[in-house]
Amino acid sequence: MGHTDLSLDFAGIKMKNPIAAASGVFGYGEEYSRIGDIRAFGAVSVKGTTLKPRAGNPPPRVAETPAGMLNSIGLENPGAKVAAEEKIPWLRQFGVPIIVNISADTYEEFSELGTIFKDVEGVSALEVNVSCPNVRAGGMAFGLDPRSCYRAAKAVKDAFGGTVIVKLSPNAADITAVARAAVEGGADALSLINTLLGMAIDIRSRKPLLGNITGGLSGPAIKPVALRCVYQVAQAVTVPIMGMGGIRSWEDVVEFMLAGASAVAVGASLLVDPLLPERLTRELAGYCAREGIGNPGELVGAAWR
Amino acid sequence: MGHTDLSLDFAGIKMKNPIAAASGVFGYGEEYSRIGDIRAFGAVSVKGTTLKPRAGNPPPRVAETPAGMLNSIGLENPGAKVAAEEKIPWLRQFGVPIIVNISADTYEEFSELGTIFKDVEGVSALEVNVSCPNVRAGGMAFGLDPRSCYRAAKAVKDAFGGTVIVKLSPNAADITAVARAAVEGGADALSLINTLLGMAIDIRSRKPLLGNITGGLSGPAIKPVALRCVYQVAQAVTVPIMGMGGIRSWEDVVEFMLAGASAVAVGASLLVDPLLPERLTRELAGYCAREGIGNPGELVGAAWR
Amino acid sequence: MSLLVNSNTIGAGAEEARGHSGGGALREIYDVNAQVVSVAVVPGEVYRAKLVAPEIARSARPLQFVNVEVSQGPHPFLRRPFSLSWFSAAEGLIEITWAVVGEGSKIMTQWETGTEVRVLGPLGNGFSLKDIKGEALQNADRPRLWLVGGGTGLLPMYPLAKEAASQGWEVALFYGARSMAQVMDTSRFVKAGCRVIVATEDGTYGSRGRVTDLLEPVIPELGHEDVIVACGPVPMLRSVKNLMALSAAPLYVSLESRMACGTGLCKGCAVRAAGDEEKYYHVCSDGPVFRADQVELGGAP
Amino acid sequence: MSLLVNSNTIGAGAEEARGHSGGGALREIYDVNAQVVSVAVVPGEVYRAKLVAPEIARSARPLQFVNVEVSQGPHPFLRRPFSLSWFSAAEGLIEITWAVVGEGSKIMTQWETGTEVRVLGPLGNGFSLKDIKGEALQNADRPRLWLVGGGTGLLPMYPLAKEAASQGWEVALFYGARSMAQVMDTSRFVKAGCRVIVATEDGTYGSRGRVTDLLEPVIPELGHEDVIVACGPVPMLRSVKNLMALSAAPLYVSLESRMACGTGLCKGCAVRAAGDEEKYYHVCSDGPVFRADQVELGGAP
Ligand SMILES: Cc1cc2nc3c(=O)[nH]c(=O)nc-3n(C[C@H](O)[C@H](O)[C@H](O)COP(=O)(O)OP(=O)(O)OC[C@H]3O[C@@H](n4cnc5c(N)ncnc54)[C@H](O)[C@@H]3O)c2cc1C
Ligand SMILES: Cc1cc2nc3c(=O)[nH]c(=O)nc-3n(C[C@H](O)[C@H](O)[C@H](O)COP(=O)(O)OP(=O)(O)OC[C@H]3O[C@@H](n4cnc5c(N)ncnc54)[C@H](O)[C@@H]3O)c2cc1C
Ligand SMILES: Cc1cc2nc3c(=O)[nH]c(=O)nc-3n(C[C@H](O)[C@H](O)[C@H](O)COP(=O)(O)O)c2cc1C
Ligand SMILES: Cc1cc2nc3c(=O)[nH]c(=O)nc-3n(C[C@H](O)[C@H](O)[C@H](O)COP(=O)(O)O)c2cc1C
Ligand code: FES
Ligand code: FES
Repeated sequence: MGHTDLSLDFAGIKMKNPIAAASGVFGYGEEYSRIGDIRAFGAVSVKGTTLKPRAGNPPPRVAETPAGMLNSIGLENPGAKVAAEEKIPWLRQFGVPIIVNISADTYEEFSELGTIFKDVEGVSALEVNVSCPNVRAGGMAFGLDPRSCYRAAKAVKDAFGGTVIVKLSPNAADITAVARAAVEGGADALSLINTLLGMAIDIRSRKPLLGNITGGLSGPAIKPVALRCVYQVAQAVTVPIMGMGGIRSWEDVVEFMLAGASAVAVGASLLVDPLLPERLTRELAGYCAREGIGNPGELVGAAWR
Repeated sequence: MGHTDLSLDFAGIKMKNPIAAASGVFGYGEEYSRIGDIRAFGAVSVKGTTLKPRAGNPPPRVAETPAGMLNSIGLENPGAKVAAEEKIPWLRQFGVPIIVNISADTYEEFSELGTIFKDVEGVSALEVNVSCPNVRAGGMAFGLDPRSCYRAAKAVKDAFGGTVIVKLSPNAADITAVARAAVEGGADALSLINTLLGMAIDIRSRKPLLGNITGGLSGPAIKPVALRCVYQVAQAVTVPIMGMGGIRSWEDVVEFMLAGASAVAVGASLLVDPLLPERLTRELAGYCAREGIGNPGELVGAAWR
Repeated sequence: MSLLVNSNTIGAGAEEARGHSGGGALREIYDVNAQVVSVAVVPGEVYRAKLVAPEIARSARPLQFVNVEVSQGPHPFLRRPFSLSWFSAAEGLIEITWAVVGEGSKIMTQWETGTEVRVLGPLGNGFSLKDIKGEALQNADRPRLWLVGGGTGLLPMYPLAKEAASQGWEVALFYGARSMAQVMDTSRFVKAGCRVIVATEDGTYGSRGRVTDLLEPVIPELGHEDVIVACGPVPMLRSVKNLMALSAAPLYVSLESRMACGTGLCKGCAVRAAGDEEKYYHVCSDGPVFRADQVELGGAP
Repeated sequence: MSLLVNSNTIGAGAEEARGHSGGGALREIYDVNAQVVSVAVVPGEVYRAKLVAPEIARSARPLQFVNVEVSQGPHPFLRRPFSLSWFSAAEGLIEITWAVVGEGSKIMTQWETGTEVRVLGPLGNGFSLKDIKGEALQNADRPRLWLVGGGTGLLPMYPLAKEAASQGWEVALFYGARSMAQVMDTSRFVKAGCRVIVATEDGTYGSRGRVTDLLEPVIPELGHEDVIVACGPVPMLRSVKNLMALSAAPLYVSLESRMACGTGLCKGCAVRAAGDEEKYYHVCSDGPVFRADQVELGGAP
């Protein structure tokens, strides 16, 4: 029942604990700082950032679904320049590793984003979003096809140089092929899963409920799909994995680790329960202590090892 | 508030109402006959039938997930011969259109199955399952790739001659491409969606919960994905669509119709609520009457038309 | 014109208003495990509950809201936003009042004294008289507050009415409902010293017609000493905005939208900025109260 | 040996037993909106509820079960299977008794008198003395029934014990639990005329040890006039099966498995047939009661 150490080195990112904020539910931290302690996270992935500012999709942008939610935010963000010059410097003060989630329509843009964030102090890694279902051009397309994913990963890695995480889409027919391509392209780690493409219809208006028609499904409903993806990908690559998709309890965290994730991220559940990371960290430590686990790393991949 | 007529002609299948039993939750009807009235269904799709009998996958075969369930039955069925000679003749007595769901590992097998059921009295249609995530060889693979799907559809159509429905997988990266290929191959209608590939892990044993490791996710959790698939496919093809995935209320039925389904099927929810079809039919009629809808066909595709 | 609401310029967007000066919080949001102390069905076919939430009650402002957990399981997944229909810092209590419209609001009808629910708040900019010390108003002898409420839009305006009346403002409430059954109790407004005029669409209570019919005759009277705050369905807000187009008095609207977080994290609660296709405000963090001329009231939420 | 249970040959699989003779139902299953008439916590840390379900009570047999709806929303999605711990055709009542182990069984603790729940049943083959009129037993002077129960496995055996005792069988119950806190009330077995012997693993109640320790000494006595029925965790069933390997007395086991429908529709509740890698039975429709030599008790469910 010895002391449990929750810390880990995730592809060079020093995380105090394995619980990260998923991209898109944490902004750049300003709003969160009014609710909870940013220092509770092992790392934070900021909102999907594009070269130019984006206003986002027309409303409504969110809808509740059975045990989950749809979102079609459409990458509303202030653009890479503001992120690099204002947002990241502010967020740095908390001393929590910052992962900048980036999104682009072309390989050239990915490369430019890599260059922009190369010299920004406090950026621990770039997370290449090849899986956003909510933007028309590009976005998810990169994540469905191994070749495109390879090129996107390579474009960012070549320009950025530092730790690159590629974020995979569950909408790919064979996620392991895309995962391998990402690693060949230079990914130092993988994060998965992004949302599943879904929609909701309003029977009163007889029209799609979301302004953007389709949106990304997340929350507990998708956990079985996410676990399966992590389980498959973890066996297909040797780089570490950040697992996500429906996590809302310490049991979920343990399941993702058993499937092969070294770290996990909370997405939609953070919107519902903003103090979740503190609770998860405490409860994970409690579980490890009860089970005599010195570091949760011992659990990683145990379901197939 | 005139009289509502729920009947429809679904690719030549005369359905009294648009509510079918999805394949795999109705067996060949014997068990159901002890619980409810088979005549309540507009049509029934029998258990996925293969050339040779199949014992199915090792247990556990089912697991509950947030707002849904996983199954890895593994196509347990008595084989085409017993189905054709014993099961279908028995089921015929109820006068409900019978759709025989077939599964195979090769195009030749698909063709053979088409030939076997060609001369079986009372078979209204074959449903080509190119999307089963629970069998190792073949199964889902046909449904992920347009070319394979085309060939599977063609093999069955050529051999069978009658109404062929191709059942699509949501695990395809681009379901509309697969849908178009199925229609080119000869599909007279499409049914969608089959289950999403998922898994569950037992944190006590630290191993996958299902005997088969992965399983198919169904139930309310997947409804947003299913609606999106129907909405996309309905706009890509002109053949009628049988929509399914998480349906458990009349509102769900209406949503699927608005998305573009002419008929719907109840899967997992039938396991939980075996008398559901009677209720859905009654409530759908009530809704139509309230809204002054003469036949629910008026709703089909209204979300995008 | 610089009528400030809270520390944010109303509708000015998060970026301008927040700055990046070292993480100092502009306001605090608490996630409280609140105990229900009373719950009742009140006139207008709505439920009303008081909850123990001292942290929220202490810092709440009129027209703020809370995000309420309706289930501890995975479904229903999202919290539900409800306005504070009353709060008391002294008693450490907040009150919400809700119509039963779907799954979440129905689950909430099972609350009883002692039930514990997680409540996140206070949320939104809110609207307090402290914020609108514009020059015009400072010079006014007796400033007037006109409240325009439709349906449940009446609810969040009571704390504002009380504040204004107690500070010597003349306060009038124009309130519209569909029919008598939906008319909510306005006696607390009356007790606070507020003039209350009610219309129902079918004339079963008050005068027959819409709330805009009540408002129309007084519009010519409105000037710089007046402030109008409207809360209700978007079509009503649109009508009020159109009616007021030529008036000198500032019009504020309190909006609703589909929300996930309620705290600015997700950017889900977008509302289009007036006259700018490429700009959105967020109802939960930039609002719910906006200057009417800053937001597009075209589409329903 | 042809000991029939219900109209199915025990464990013979659906195909052989059902035939295809014109849709005549072998038994009927009812989906009942059942009202709770009483609910209580009883010894052994379990809940017990009686429900009004005349259709089910009328046709129920010992060791059958019901599938209980635990939520009307989409989550928890599946019904939960629980054995009938008692039923009365005359009173139109059924009883289930459950341990709180997860989400569903916890929700059920909120039931109160008057709560309505959907209950599907009776399910499974069950096990009645009528079915085991084997020759050996017919010739026996005084046939004996030995019940072996572990944990909650005690529960479904009471209706069988009562039936047997009332028909002049000698009935003994060997019952094992972890510790005193988990020991369930056995007084109803005693009242029915049953000999009850209890063991706990830690010796806090009855003798110290496992239920198989109680069984072992009597095995040499067992012969053709004896029937053994065991119900409990799989490791216990396996031990009992091993112990009984050389005995002439037939052993029946009642199994549990993860279920979805409980009615044979889904084929989800598979259990491997003994000695045949390629054959499965279904606990909900071929079972839950099987001849021990027909099923593989290798892996835990
Ligand atoms: C800032 C704000 C303040 C509000 N204050 C009040 C109040 O004081 N009293 C009151 O009765 N209602 C109020 N509402 C509306 C209230 O939030 C909805 O009626 C409630 O969320 C419906 O939940 P449900 O589960 O019953 O309905 P469902 O239809 O089952 O909900 C499904 C989803 O849609 C969302 N939703 C449904 N209707 C609305 C709506 N009108 N606005 C926003 N989201 C909606 C729900 O939050 C949920 O995510 C307010 C809304 C907002 C945004
Ligand atoms: C034929 C049969 C008869 C039973 N009779 C009784 C009884 O009389 N008293 C009693 O206390 N228990 C009985 N059980 C076990 C009971 O069904 C489970 O304890 C219950 O389903 C747990 O549900 P939960 O939501 O609390 O647990 P959770 O773990 O939250 O359930 C999650 C899922 O797993 C399933 N599950 C979990 N544990 C079991 C289990 N041990 N067996 C089968 N499925 C399980 C649930 O049904 C559900 O689908 C019986 C099981 C079967 C198959
Ligand atoms: C409101 C919202 C916004 C999101 N925005 C982004 C984003 O900008 N970039 C990205 O890579 N993923 C984004 N995601 C996906 C999440 O980071 C996460 O991958 C996904 O939601 C699955 O996890 P969950 O089920 O815990 O939410 C967003 C998710 C939500 C709910
Ligand atoms: C227990 C179970 C068994 C199934 N077996 C089959 C099958 O044999 N063939 C097939 O095409 N689909 C099968 N399916 C998929 C369903 O027919 C349906 O496409 C899917 O479950 C989605 O619908 P639902 O969410 O209503 O269950 C099965 C589903 C379940 C739950
Ligand atoms: S609801 Fe999440 S930003 Fe407003
Ligand atoms: S649980 Fe469905 S067949 Fe047994």
